[in-house]
Amino acid sequence: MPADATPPLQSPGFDLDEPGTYLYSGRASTRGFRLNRFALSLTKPANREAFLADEAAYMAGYDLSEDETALVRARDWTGLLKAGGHLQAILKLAATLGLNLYHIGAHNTGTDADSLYAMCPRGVSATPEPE
Amino acid sequence: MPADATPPLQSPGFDLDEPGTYLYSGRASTRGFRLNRFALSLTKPANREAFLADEAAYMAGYDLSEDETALVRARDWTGLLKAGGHLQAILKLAATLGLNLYHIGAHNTGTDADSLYAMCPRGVSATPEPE
Amino acid sequence: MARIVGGLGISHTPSMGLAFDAGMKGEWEPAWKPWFDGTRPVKEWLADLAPDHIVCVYNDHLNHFTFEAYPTFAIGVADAFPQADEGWGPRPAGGPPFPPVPGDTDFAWALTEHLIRTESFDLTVCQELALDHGVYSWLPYIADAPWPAPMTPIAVNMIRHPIPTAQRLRDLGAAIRRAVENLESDARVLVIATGGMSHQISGTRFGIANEDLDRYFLANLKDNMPALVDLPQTEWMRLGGTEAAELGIWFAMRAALSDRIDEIYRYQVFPKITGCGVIAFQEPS
Amino acid sequence: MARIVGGLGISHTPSMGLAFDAGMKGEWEPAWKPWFDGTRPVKEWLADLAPDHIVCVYNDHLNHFTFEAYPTFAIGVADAFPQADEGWGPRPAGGPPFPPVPGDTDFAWALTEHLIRTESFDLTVCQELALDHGVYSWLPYIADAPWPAPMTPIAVNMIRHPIPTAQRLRDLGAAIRRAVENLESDARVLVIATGGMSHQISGTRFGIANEDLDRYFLANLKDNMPALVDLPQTEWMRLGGTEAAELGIWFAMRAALSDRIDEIYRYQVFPKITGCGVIAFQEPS
Ligand SMILES: [Fe+3]
Ligand SMILES: [Fe+3]
Repeated sequence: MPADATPPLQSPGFDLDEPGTYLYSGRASTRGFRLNRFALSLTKPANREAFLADEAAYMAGYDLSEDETALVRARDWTGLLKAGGHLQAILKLAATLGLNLYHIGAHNTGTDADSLYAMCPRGVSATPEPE
Repeated sequence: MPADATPPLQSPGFDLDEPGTYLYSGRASTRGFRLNRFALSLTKPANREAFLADEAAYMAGYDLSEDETALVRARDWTGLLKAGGHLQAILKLAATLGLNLYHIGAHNTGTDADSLYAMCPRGVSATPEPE
Repeated sequence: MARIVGGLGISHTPSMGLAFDAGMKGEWEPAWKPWFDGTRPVKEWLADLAPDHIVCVYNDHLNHFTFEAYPTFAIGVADAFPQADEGWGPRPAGGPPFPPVPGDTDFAWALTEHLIRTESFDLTVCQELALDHGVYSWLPYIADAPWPAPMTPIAVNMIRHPIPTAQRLRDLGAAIRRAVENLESDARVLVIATGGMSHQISGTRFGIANEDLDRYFLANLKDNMPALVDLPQTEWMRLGGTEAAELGIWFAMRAALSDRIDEIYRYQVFPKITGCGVIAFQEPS
Repeated sequence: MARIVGGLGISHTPSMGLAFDAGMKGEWEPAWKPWFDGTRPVKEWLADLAPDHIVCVYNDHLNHFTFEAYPTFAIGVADAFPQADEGWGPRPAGGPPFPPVPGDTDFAWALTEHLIRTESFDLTVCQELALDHGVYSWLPYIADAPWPAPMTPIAVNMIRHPIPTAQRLRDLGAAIRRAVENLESDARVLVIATGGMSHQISGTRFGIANEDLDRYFLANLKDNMPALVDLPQTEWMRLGGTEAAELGIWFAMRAALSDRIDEIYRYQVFPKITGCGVIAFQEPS
């Protein structure tokens, strides 16, 4: 479980702060540009096959940093998001590996995919205050 | 000289009608979508080489109609514009063949490129009427 | 004069589509069967309404567009809009895949012309556009293939901030209404808007599910939209999860309708990680 | 607070760039040498002005964007903007090619944020953008590589109708001014707009050259822009050739400036098939 994750059984808070929320900003997409370009290349079946056949060789064609390559190899889903990977891009990497949203979310929340799946929907209640 | 071209020595008119002007509309770009996609592929050096090596084989990869292929083979610049080719796209085809704007313009105006070059600028004068 | 005959707001999410495909094989997930049942009346209503054209405001999820060039608003002008490959191949798995959604380039160019020239919307015009679960997840719930009417899709950036403001989305809807009324045809047009209701799919708030927020949204959309538009987008995200910002897309549908509409149907459920809802409005004939 | 210190309007055309490359080898075409001489004062002025950043409104000519997705307005947010290959390879032929124009992503994101959220411009955001002769043809006339300041390019559709209206381009300029004044930095910003003056490069009107129209435009830009904006775009095209519509881009530059500007310099010439002109304005310090 990542050191900075809150315990998963706690109800989600009403805030937009990390690690609860990674808001995807322009600066994040500048930081993660190459990483996302790599991940989004995996929407093509031939690229998925090539990646699965030889991850290192495939990634070499996408100008990734050593840190980025290491995050992919480690399946460090939380680290990939922090590095500027967009959830929707990183999800293509997960899909290529036969994984899904819950595997990424489980890593974010410090649990495993089956537990997270069982836990959802994580009901909360609040509506806007009338002014 | 195309049958519908006005004599090139006549001064350009102040109108937007064919054959003086081919206004590039949305409908034209729907009509010419495949043709333009083919022509714009030639901004890549490797594609230019492949086209020059074997025009027919290269065009076969771009889903062109027989008429479109024939227009390319005939270097029918005016016909290519009428078929929905955008001047800026067709210009890439000309560039690949070592030709330029004047060759397209000469075909449009019914003259040859050297004559057209010598004729330009084709001075006219008119300013907006004060209301 | 063409006219808008109704509006539909509906949620989307990848699992909605996968659940449909499983359901068609007789394997409904219990969490999803209520959504199927709940959308039956919409399918009937749509068949009765029989619009000539659909304008669909949706959002792409990095499935067609990429960060090389991500549009705030893009309009599709093509004969057909196939499924995007989201990393799992086309649906239903095992095939045959759904046929492409048909387009109507004459309709779409006329709409584009009006939106850019008269309404000052700075559209990116796409002559090739693959649609992701933003459209294909709910589509088979409300219609059978081959799809019943040509569509003009308008894609909205909800992927990265800055996203368009709620007011801009509302203005887009009002502009779509004027654009349709400006058409020379006598087409009867349905406006669809789609965006997930409350949900968040990353961070430790993963799976946040605020059904009361979704209920509040649906209850106020018809007669109290200004209050919904005035709520800062960060409030929607704070209360309902970051992806609840997609609800702003529904303002474009509501604003394309008059104040004389009837609410025909409303339903909501929370199968798993995305609030699912649908609301159907109809103009008086 | 950042501020706009000046504005530059300047023509572009492919042959302008090729003529420069030949000229640098001592082979000036007689038709182009006057343009080189005429732009010397601009180069000096720019060196003295020494802006920290350039916002450049230009138009692409199907060299970066294609009809798959053609934006009405696109903004470049990247560290560098290389030359587009227009079919002849990079310039100068025989190399070494010009270095890429540098960008500043912090500046560009701040501008993007303001233009989308506060000003309702529906920008397509490009994290990869190659610039064609719309920028690289005039750039070496007014500065030496390595280029003196980072640039944020904003591309305008002038390739296919519907193009944005003259009023929308004017509004873009006014919005750019407010966006710059909203920045937290104290950057001194130059706004450049570029578009060919009168020209038409297809049809039997190929080569139409209306120098009087170009003169009229330059004479009225500073103090009489509303009259220029009010003239229908089809009138500019009728009188000056279809590509004269690109002059509308210059409105974005003028509208980004105050009414207290001084006109520093003006020059025009008609080398061959595109009216070439330049006008420089400076804000009081
Ligand atoms: Fe969504
Ligand atoms: Fe131009």
